[in-house]
Amino acid sequence: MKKENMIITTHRRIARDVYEMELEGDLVQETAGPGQFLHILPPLSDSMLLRRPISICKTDKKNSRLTIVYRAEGKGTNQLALAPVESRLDVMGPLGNGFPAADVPAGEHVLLTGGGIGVPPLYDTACNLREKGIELTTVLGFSDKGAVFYEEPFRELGDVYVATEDGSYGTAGFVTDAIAGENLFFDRIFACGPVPMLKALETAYPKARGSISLEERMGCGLGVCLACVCHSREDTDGTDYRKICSDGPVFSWGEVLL
Amino acid sequence: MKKENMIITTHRRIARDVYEMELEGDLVQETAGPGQFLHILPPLSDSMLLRRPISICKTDKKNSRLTIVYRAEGKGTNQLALAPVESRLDVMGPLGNGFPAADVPAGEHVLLTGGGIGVPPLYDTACNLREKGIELTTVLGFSDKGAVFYEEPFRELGDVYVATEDGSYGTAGFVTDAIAGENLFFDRIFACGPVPMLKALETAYPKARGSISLEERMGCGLGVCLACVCHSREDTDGTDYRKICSDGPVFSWGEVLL
Amino acid sequence: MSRMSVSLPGLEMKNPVMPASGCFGFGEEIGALYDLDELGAVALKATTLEPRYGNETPRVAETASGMLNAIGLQNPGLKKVISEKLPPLASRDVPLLANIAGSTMEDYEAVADALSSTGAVGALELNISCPNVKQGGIAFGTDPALAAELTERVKAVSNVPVYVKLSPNTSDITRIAEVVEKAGADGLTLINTLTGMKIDRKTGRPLLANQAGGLSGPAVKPVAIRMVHALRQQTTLPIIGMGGIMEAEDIIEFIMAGADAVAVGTANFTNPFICPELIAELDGILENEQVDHLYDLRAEEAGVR
Amino acid sequence: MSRMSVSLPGLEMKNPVMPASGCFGFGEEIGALYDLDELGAVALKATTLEPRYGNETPRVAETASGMLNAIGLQNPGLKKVISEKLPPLASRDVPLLANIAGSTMEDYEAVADALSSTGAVGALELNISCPNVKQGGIAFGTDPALAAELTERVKAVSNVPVYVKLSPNTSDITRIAEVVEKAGADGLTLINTLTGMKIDRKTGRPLLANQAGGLSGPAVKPVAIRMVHALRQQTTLPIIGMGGIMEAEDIIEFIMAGADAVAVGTANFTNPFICPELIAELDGILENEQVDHLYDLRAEEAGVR
Ligand SMILES: Cc1cc2nc3c(=O)[nH]c(=O)nc-3n(C[C@H](O)[C@H](O)[C@H](O)COP(=O)(O)OP(=O)(O)OC[C@H]3O[C@@H](n4cnc5c(N)ncnc54)[C@H](O)[C@@H]3O)c2cc1C
Ligand SMILES: Cc1cc2nc3c(=O)[nH]c(=O)nc-3n(C[C@H](O)[C@H](O)[C@H](O)COP(=O)(O)OP(=O)(O)OC[C@H]3O[C@@H](n4cnc5c(N)ncnc54)[C@H](O)[C@@H]3O)c2cc1C
Ligand SMILES: Cc1cc2nc3c(=O)[nH]c(=O)nc-3n(C[C@H](O)[C@H](O)[C@H](O)COP(=O)(O)O)c2cc1C
Ligand SMILES: Cc1cc2nc3c(=O)[nH]c(=O)nc-3n(C[C@H](O)[C@H](O)[C@H](O)COP(=O)(O)O)c2cc1C
Ligand code: FES
Ligand code: FES
Repeated sequence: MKKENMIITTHRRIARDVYEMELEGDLVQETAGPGQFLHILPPLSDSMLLRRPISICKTDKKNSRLTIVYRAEGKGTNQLALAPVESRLDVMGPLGNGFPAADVPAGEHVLLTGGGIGVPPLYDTACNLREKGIELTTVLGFSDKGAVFYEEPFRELGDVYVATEDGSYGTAGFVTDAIAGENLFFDRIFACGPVPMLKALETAYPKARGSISLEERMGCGLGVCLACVCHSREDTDGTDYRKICSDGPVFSWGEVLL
Repeated sequence: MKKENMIITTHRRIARDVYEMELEGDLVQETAGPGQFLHILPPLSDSMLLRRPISICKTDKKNSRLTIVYRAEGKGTNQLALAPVESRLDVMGPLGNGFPAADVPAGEHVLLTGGGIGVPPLYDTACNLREKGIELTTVLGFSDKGAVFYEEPFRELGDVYVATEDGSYGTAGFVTDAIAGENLFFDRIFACGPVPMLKALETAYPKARGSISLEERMGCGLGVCLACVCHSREDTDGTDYRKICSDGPVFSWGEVLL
Repeated sequence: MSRMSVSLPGLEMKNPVMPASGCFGFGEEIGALYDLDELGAVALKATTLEPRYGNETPRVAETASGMLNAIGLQNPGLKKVISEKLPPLASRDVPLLANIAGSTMEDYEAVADALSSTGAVGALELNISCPNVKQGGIAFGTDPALAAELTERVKAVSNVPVYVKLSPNTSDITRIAEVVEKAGADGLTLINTLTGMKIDRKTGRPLLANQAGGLSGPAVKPVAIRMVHALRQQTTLPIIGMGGIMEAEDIIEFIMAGADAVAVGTANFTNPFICPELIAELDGILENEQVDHLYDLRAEEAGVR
Repeated sequence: MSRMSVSLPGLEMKNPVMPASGCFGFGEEIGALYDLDELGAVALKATTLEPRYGNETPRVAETASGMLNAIGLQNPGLKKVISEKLPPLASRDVPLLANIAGSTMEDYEAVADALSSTGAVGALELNISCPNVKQGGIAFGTDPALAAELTERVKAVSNVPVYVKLSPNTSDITRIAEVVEKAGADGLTLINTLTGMKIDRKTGRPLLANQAGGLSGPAVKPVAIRMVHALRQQTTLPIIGMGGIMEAEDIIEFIMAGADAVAVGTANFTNPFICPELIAELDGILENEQVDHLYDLRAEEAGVR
């Protein structure tokens, strides 16, 4: 883990309120697999104390660069959207434990399921799996056509299905509708997105092998403050928990209570 | 009074921690004589709520421009020092009542006395007086040589004497030492600087005609909040006061309690 | 009734926004910048029986997302307020909330009686929460028995509704609210400032001449929101919420927490045009989100009224 | 004695800076980032008799120059703290201030007795000011009689000095300080968090699962400074000051106000390396200004000790 002022090398809007930013810095060398995240201090502000957790979407160790994709939603990410190329960003990372892409045995077929702003970490995961020669299918869910991003990059790595809630693009409905409708086959599933999506997946495929990535409001991002805990599923007396920032954000299928 | 986002047209350091900034905007048309001030919101910050009062140092109505000179001292002025040329500054003004330069009868000789960061409003005053053909002498006081600024511009308008507290430049001592030492003659005196300087002047020349400009921490700058009051000298029951922002910042010699 | 209008005892407001007491004087200066009739109401600077100079300067200091003030209730006194300050305001189409303060209960009674009889003010705001005066003020606001007695006595002499302005400098604001409600208060306004201090690095001593001052601005908004929320669970009295409002979204937060109207203080110093700007911005949000009335923004159980 | 070292009951500190309770866990995670021996001391996360999960999430929210938290005293419980958390810290060269909490006085006694007997902790910090738990916590901190009794009982069982951590959610912190001093407290730490709330614009309801939370960060610094200053006028007990420290100049402000040492909380989240950075920055300032000892920065009359 490093804390450094990374340089913004590219920054552009790729969908409604969604931005892609490339950052350069030493911490890229410390990444340990897809699904880890950065903890970013909103720039151009001196009244925001909390960092924003943003997943690493793509890693390019050779050039010490990585890419993030984020939605300008609240105060902090809207500030982020204003940061000019070549300016510096106060970044901590890499943090957390990502998808166990390294553990996928050859010959398995992996289903990647991403919802909205949960899509980015799956892209790095997809790249990682393809490098190992693992087959994959991707299902992406968005609210509507204007929110869709990264369909093309994923398509270069395998089949892609898109679902939109309002039916303005791809399958009408949720990712689960697309998976069932297309009768998709998989040995393992990696998912990231809103809790209702993750819940629907764990309910639909209770015996699946795989992992989910969770979000929670964070303080430290390091496991110090206990802002980001969740209950483990086998918790008996109410005190067993996981810290999303440092035990996660990726957990085994069924490991935690959603 | 206007509140507008003025454009920074030039910005440079002119002495240790002292900066000169030229601003362009419509409010320049509303200036009504030298010694008024602007109320400037520190840029590049979202945690500072209070504006900073800064005197107008030079007015150029033809080009809708004015100049300010300020010392980067605390948080807000240090932020100001970072503002790049061509960026915009949230400015309210012109505010307050300046030096009664218009009331100086022809033939009088005016002594301008400025201490440290109290010098800037006297420059506009000097220009104004010279335009009317009034003779003037300027005495400027600074802590030391490195703090001296605007000696040359004043010299173009009349005699200039400089005093430094540590004697590293000009007369050693305070402006009062320079005035006494040089045996300066004047019909009227306009002064701006730290309260001890103003007090020393009013004590040394109790019968002088003239005006002083005062500083105080301000809230509104408009006469609303009563942050910036001072006692009037003829106050009998402790309730008579002046608001520095809207009754001042310039007051007649002896009008207020220092 | 428009989507912005709100109706409170003594205050029929076109919109929920009023400048807060002490941050607008008597409307003279800012009244020269825009038409005061655009405002929902105007809360006036505290009036005391006798003229007051207040504390020595410095009286304000900046803090992170906030400011400290120790004005000390400077005002021209009851007589001048009635003869000089109220008449220009009385002719306008905007209700007035007259803030009253004093060192003794008798002071409060005299000011309340006189101001409420002018016909110019819609309601009184009983300031029992000023942290910047030695006598009276905040003592009345932290001792439940005193707060109740004062409210009762002022209610007895007042010809208009009486709002009590509560202090956040207490371990239990619900207790004070409860007793002033029982004593007859027609509404609550909160919060006044939190007591704070800044040290002058150059001298090592408190920067404000009064040493301590009242903290206001966005820094205190969470404290204000929590108190408004807590009181909304306990009472149906109208609540005028304030503390750190800088944007229309802040107003919405107060309304959601349970306020019926809001007051804007410190923000007037950052931007003297803020009140009409907030009113327009808020109306734009309601328009955009197709909300019939401001109060419909509230979650169901939150809206007691 | 160096210009930075300070000596407090049970805490011989190389410098005046310690991370604040709850903002550093038990030092495991940040201890991996730098050498904890650089710190003046370490205040540990609150320990309760039984393990606690704390409140549901969301547990934190951002506010202007501040944050709200409602962790709810999550901790592994006394047994595990002694068996797992203390040993790695005990071997280090940095004094520990163990924060203790409970729902009943008996809880506090049991935790105080056990922790103070380990030989690992230099002093106890009696947390009577946590706003995020239903029982105990803050009730002990706002009722003078309870605060005094609890202090007395904990003092009776403790083998190390006892600091009492005070709540700012009170109309009169001097009263609580007075009674806990009489009850035998060896020092005071303040401030804990101010109760606050944020509303979730999307739902219209409180954003934190616990509804209210504790406000910390620079927003509350003026409140903290004023309380430290007020208590310094009243007592010679050592004071550990905290609330909003982000820069070395903030530490100086607390020392000038009368604190003998300081704690840094929220800033550890903004920058986990902050404590050693502040220590170096502060030492640089003393060097620059040729100050023999930190306390010499104080105005003469301010330094009681
Ligand atoms: C492990 C992890 C990875 C993430 N990866 C991405 C990503 O790749 N792209 C992306 O767009 N978003 C991602 N998010 C969500 C992102 O962190 C939030 O959208 C963002 O913090 C919102 O900040 P804001 O300034 O827009 O909102 P504000 O409302 O201003 O934020 C206020 C506070 O709430 C927190 N917060 C608000 N919403 C969320 C949320 N949904 N999750 C966590 N904290 C929140 C903020 O971090 C901040 O502390 C991720 C979240 C987590 C936990
Ligand atoms: C009418 C008037 C005209 C002025 N003209 C000039 C000028 O032309 N050039 C110049 O360099 N300075 C001038 N000053 C002083 C200038 O306002 C302060 O130096 C400046 O506000 C300090 O702000 P800061 O951000 O550096 O300090 P901070 O310590 O960050 O300021 C905190 C708060 O204190 C106020 N404050 C601090 N010092 C002063 C002070 N000396 N006077 C008034 N408020 C203060 C600030 O406005 C702010 O509200 C003038 C002051 C007044 C009242
Ligand atoms: C400079 C100043 C003067 C104030 N004077 C008064 C006053 O006279 N009476 C009063 O009840 N409140 C007074 N207040 C408190 C405000 O009315 C308001 O309760 C508080 O500032 C919180 O709102 P804000 O954060 O929007 O400023 C004053 C506040 C400030 C900043
Ligand atoms: C996330 C978080 C957890 C905290 N947990 C505790 C705690 O367990 N015990 C305690 O006494 N104080 C706790 N506090 C309060 C801090 O120790 C400190 O008193 C307060 O945050 C003010 O300091 P700051 O502004 O530097 O954060 C906690 C604060 C935060 C932000
Ligand atoms: S964010 Fe602090 S423990 Fe996870
Ligand atoms: S600064 Fe508000 S009255 Fe002068």
